[in-house]
Amino acid sequence: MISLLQSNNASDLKDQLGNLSEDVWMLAPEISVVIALLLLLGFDLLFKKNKEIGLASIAFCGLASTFVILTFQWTNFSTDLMIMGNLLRYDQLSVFLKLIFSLGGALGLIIAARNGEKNNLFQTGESLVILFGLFLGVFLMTMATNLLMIYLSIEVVSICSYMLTGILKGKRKAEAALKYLLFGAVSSAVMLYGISWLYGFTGTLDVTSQAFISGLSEVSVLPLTIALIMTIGGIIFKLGAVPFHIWSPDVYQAAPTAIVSIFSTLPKLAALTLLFRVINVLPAGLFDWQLILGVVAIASMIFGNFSALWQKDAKRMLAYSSIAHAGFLLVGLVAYTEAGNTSMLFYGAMYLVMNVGAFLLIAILERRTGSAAFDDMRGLGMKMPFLGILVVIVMIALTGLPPTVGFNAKLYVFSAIWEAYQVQNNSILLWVFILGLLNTVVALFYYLKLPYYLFFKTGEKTVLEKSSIPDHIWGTIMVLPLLIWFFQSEWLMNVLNSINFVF
Amino acid sequence: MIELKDLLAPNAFDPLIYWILALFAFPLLSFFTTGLLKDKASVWSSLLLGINTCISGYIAVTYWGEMGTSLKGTWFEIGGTVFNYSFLLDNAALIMLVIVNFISLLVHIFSAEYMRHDKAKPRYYAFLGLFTFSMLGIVLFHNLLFIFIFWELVGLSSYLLIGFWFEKKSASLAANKAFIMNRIGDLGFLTGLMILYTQFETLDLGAIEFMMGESQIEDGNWVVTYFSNGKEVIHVLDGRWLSAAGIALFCGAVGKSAQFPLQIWLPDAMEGPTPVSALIHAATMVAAGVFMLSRVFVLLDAQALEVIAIVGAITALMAAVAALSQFDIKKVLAYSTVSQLGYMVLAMGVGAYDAGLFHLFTHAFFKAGLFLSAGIIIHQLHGLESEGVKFNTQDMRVMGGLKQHLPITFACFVICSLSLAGLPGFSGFLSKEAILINTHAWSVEKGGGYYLIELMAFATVILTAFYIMRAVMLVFTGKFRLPELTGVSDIAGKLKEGNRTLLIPVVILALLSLSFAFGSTFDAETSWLHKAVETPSGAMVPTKYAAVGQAEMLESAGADHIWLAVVSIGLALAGIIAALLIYKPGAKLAEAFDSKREPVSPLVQVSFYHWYQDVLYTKVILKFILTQSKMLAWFDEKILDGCVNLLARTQVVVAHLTGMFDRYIIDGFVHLTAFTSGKVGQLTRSIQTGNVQTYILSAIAMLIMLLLWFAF
Amino acid sequence: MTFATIILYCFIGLTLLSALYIAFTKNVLYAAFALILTFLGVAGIFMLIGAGFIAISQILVYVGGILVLIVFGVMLTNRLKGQQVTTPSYNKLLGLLVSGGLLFIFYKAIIEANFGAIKWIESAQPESPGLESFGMKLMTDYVLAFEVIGLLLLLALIGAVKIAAGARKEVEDAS
Amino acid sequence: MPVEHLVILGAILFCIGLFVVLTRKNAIAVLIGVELMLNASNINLVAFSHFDPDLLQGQVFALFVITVAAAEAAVALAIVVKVYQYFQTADLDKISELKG
Repeated sequence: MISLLQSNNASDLKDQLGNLSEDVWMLAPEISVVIALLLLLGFDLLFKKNKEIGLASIAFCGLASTFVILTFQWTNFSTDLMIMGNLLRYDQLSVFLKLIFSLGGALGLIIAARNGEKNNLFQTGESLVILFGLFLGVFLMTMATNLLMIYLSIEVVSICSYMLTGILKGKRKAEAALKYLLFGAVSSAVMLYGISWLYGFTGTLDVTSQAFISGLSEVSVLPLTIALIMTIGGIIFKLGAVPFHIWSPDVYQAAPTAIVSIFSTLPKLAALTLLFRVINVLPAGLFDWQLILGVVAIASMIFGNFSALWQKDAKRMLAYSSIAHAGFLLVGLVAYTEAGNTSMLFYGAMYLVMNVGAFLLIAILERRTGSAAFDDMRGLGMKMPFLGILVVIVMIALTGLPPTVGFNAKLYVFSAIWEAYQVQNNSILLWVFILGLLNTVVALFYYLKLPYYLFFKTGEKTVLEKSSIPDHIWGTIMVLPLLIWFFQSEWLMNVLNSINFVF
Repeated sequence: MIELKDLLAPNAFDPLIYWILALFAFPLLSFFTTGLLKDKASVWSSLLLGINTCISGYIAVTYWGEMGTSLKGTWFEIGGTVFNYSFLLDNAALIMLVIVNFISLLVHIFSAEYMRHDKAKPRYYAFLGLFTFSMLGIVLFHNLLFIFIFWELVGLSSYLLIGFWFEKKSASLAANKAFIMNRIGDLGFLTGLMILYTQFETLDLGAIEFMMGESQIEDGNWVVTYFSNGKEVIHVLDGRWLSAAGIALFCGAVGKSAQFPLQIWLPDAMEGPTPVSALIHAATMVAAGVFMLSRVFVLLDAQALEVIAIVGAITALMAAVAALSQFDIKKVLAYSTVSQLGYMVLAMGVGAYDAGLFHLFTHAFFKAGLFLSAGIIIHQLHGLESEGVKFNTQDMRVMGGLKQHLPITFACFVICSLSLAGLPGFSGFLSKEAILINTHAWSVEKGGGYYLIELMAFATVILTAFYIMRAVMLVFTGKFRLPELTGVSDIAGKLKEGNRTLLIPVVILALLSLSFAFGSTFDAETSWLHKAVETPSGAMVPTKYAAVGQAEMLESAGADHIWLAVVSIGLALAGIIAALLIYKPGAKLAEAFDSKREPVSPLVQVSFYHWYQDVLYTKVILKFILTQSKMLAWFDEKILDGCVNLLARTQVVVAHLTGMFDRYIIDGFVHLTAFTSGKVGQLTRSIQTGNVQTYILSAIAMLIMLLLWFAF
Repeated sequence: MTFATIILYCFIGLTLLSALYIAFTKNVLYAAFALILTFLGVAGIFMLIGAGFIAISQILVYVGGILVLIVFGVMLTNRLKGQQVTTPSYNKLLGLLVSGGLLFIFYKAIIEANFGAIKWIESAQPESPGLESFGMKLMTDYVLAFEVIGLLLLLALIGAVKIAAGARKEVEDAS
Repeated sequence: MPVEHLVILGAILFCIGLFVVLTRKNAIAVLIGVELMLNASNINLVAFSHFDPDLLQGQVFALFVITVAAAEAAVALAIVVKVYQYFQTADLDKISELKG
């Protein structure tokens, strides 16, 4: 009863509330997102017709102000803090990720704006509102250090994703949304069950607390393994890695391209961060997570790459490729060194740029032909050489060949894992290294399929629409960095090197 | 003790970096901008290349010297590991620089006429720019990682240029073949890089050379000691890894420089435009492999060198034999190139670093000259084609007697041919002589079966002289066979000498094939070029694994110098005379030649089909690949179409079992028929993938498998 | 064994039995009604182990909300013309294998973990805290989560209405 | 009353839920299974929270789980209704156009 009395103590409560309201400033980016969300909602209710421009401007302004706030936070960053009653952790890692998320989100919206589909995202406010809910979710995912917050933020992202998949017209969209939802619900139930055991072992939900670590150290292997694997499983669902990857091809194929470009990047990176945070607090030697994640990484690379080989639809192919990329992202994590963390983050940031760029170009091509099937893209490159070359560059970047930044990214993660292997001498690292490299070769075949269809096959299909100047400009804006950063990856590397990963 | 960081530390600022950047910038500019120009593409990119040639000339003159100038800088740093870039401008690199730019310039000029009527001219020039850019990267960079990157880029641009006329099926097939063969070699290269990185923690060649000098072979182990970030590291690998590294790096050269057994792509690469063949597949790109070997020369130990020498000799002989019986003039030259590359590699293998590089330089000129002369012939013959008259412009069976029509081309072709054959007074003699002497010295030192290598080298001399003279005779002497073949008699009158744009580059190259261009007539040792490239001192190679010191070898064989020269000249003359006699107008073989379609005699067939290597590859390897892909397809079908399918299959089996169980035990025999049919229908539906519950099932099943694996 | 414990076991039994009924009935509506019993059983358990507020929320939200939704769902997606709303099942053996296997593993792990002997559980003095402190927790420590969940409910509401409302018209447009 | 009994109850409920999810064809029946699985976790959370009276973390968590479940169910049923409009069925084995 003493403790109860204490928390009822008026001055204590005042202190606590004071702390909370101070912490609110750290949440300024999230608040900015929520304000944008509410403005969108209000605007949507107030006006009946021709809402596109208003909605678009609110959305872009919201993201821009978020970006500005985050830049401010980044430049004025002083120290890592636990905020909102230890629910979240405010550190450079999260600020950096949110920065690139707001950029990625804006790029996704640009794709939506360029896509010009009939049931455009901007025509109704609802889908934009939900999209901003997803942004809020991924923002929280980057900061969550409390099991409750981890669960909640994943659920926010998931539920928004289900809705976004199914909200627009279409039979396939409805089907994909249902599958996504059922699969996701089971995954989150699995994760929740694991979390409930972790709580039972430790008596706390705060993964950074001492009680959590000491509590885990006392549990025997089998229950601990079950609880951790189930918990990690839920995160892996958002990461889209084996074994919780099966939903992604269906969803990617059906969902609107702009949405997919966001699905395939932001939640993945956020989930990776969560995984990173959870793993970093696990006491050494307690649980061989390197082996598990190594196996998951290898399996994802193999499943993703080999299945992608046989796809006939560009979006579905990119879905499988994103499974493979989830594996590559895990490679940096598995290395478990400073260099591994940095390279993982670099890979993540570059993956975001490459993938959003790829989806933009696919969206542009899709608008020309009316579908994303390879067969319909035959010979398009000859008709639109500039866009065709951009596609080639993006595909080369996704494969990981020079002179694109995709090469640097792969180089970093693989040299990180190789170095880690030499230090730690853990054989799973070697396997990840070897199989990862082999997979890169496999990737070459399917990534070059699209350029092959564009340039070396002749098609009779008439182009629905001429390519326009804005398409070229946006395409160039997305693709040029891939080439520039190959030579100048140093500056991003410097930014990343300045991030303090100590946990 | 050495600190790795110090070795990689950037050196003080040197204005040279601006020149180097300019060297890269102009071809790249050409690559990006020619696409915008339509008809002016040739002038514009030739201009850019001209500027580049001037710059390279200026750099070569300014920085010519003993030691070479190096430039280092940091590319990026990741978790304490430094990735740096570095350039090295020693004499070899400077000469290569000038050669690449100069020949590229000549080819640009030549192509202005040759490609005049091609619609895709801007694309062509853009690719040439890309190629020059990437080739310069290989030449200038002194870090294996960068060399590898540009190596791949060179491969890419070569692929693009071979497949330039991709509408032709044969061209795109040839491009693919070149690409695949090169990739196989690159796999080896990459392995080599990994071994080196493991041992040295860097791929900077300067640092590697230095540390190689400090490394030891102890009890068969390869030990390297140095400081990395202030901590002492001792890397110990089995000594065989050193050989493995050398051989792996050599694999890269095998791919790019078309050595046995990957050489089959080069003859096919002749599907590209002829000027491209002159630039890429004779003078520069294929030489990149040899140049790379010279860069990593200090890493090659005795075993690796032996492999290199043997492969080189085999390549030289095989290709020379194949060149004997070709009908296609470009094929003859292609096989000849492979053969000469074999010589260069052989030279590297026997430790004659200087001779190898020297031959690379001389070969660049006379082979480019040969290709461009052939280009003139093809181009002029192409001009004769019209609606009704179609023929293969590269086939020597339609030529003959062209001496009267194309006198200047004839002269140039003959000069370059004699240089190739290795007669005194021509540049080829100097370098080939140097290689032969070194090979002889090496064979004497090793003794036994190694004389076979020397024998192959000498046999190649006579074959070379023979096949090139055969080509000269068939193309230029006798009577013009085309009018007869096509039935159009006045066609001969239309054949004219090429115009100035075509002739100037060829004449320049022919003049540079004379030995006075290299400051010596008889002895390679006295040539200024030969003196400029010095073998890296043998002390850097760990002593036990070192190649036999080249100096000692040469001393022991010095006495043989004169008679070796006599023998090789004699052999070359013998080859030439034989060809003259056999193919002189009116001789039996020459008469029989134009009617011949396919070789009949089995021996000639071996030559014509290049030892059946292609057939072998198609039969064996392609079959293997096909099975492989079938296996992959099987893998995909059986395993990857999900655990889903697998689960579904298990389900079938299990359900059959339950079905049987139900049938025989529970349900008895009563509802037998109705039950089974219902069950089967249910089963067939449950096999369908795309069902979300099967997804969940397989995910959970995998999760359980993970659990079981980790917990028990 | 006290009276409360006996009641607790009764509730456990109720929960289990109704859950098993759900697993084996073919009728979706019956399953939905059995679900009410399960929820009630779980709510009873909550009540008896000192989580009164959660028990009430369970009844309000699950029975009052989710279940009504489910029943509506059943009604909307089946043409009810006198016949029973049944759902065939498949994968039975494999499902049984997987879930049974999982249960076995769980059982082993629970025995091995010996939850009763875990330090923090052993040293704790179980007691039932007041509703007041629960509310205080929600508005202080968990205020962020509270706000987020509020927003999530709003979004779900908007999304659900949008998705379901346009569905019929959309299909008519498409066909 | 040992805490293990409640944990075992949770485990059984979870597995029953999983069984329902895997075997029922009807999408709504599958949702019922998911609700069972969520309830299993809730039992664990509340049971452990019994020993955590000061912090109440388990109870708070359980409350949030209930709320999330409600949101999820609402979205799920909306999607099921939409799917039903298109496919005229709620049987999951017939809703499998996307595959491969």
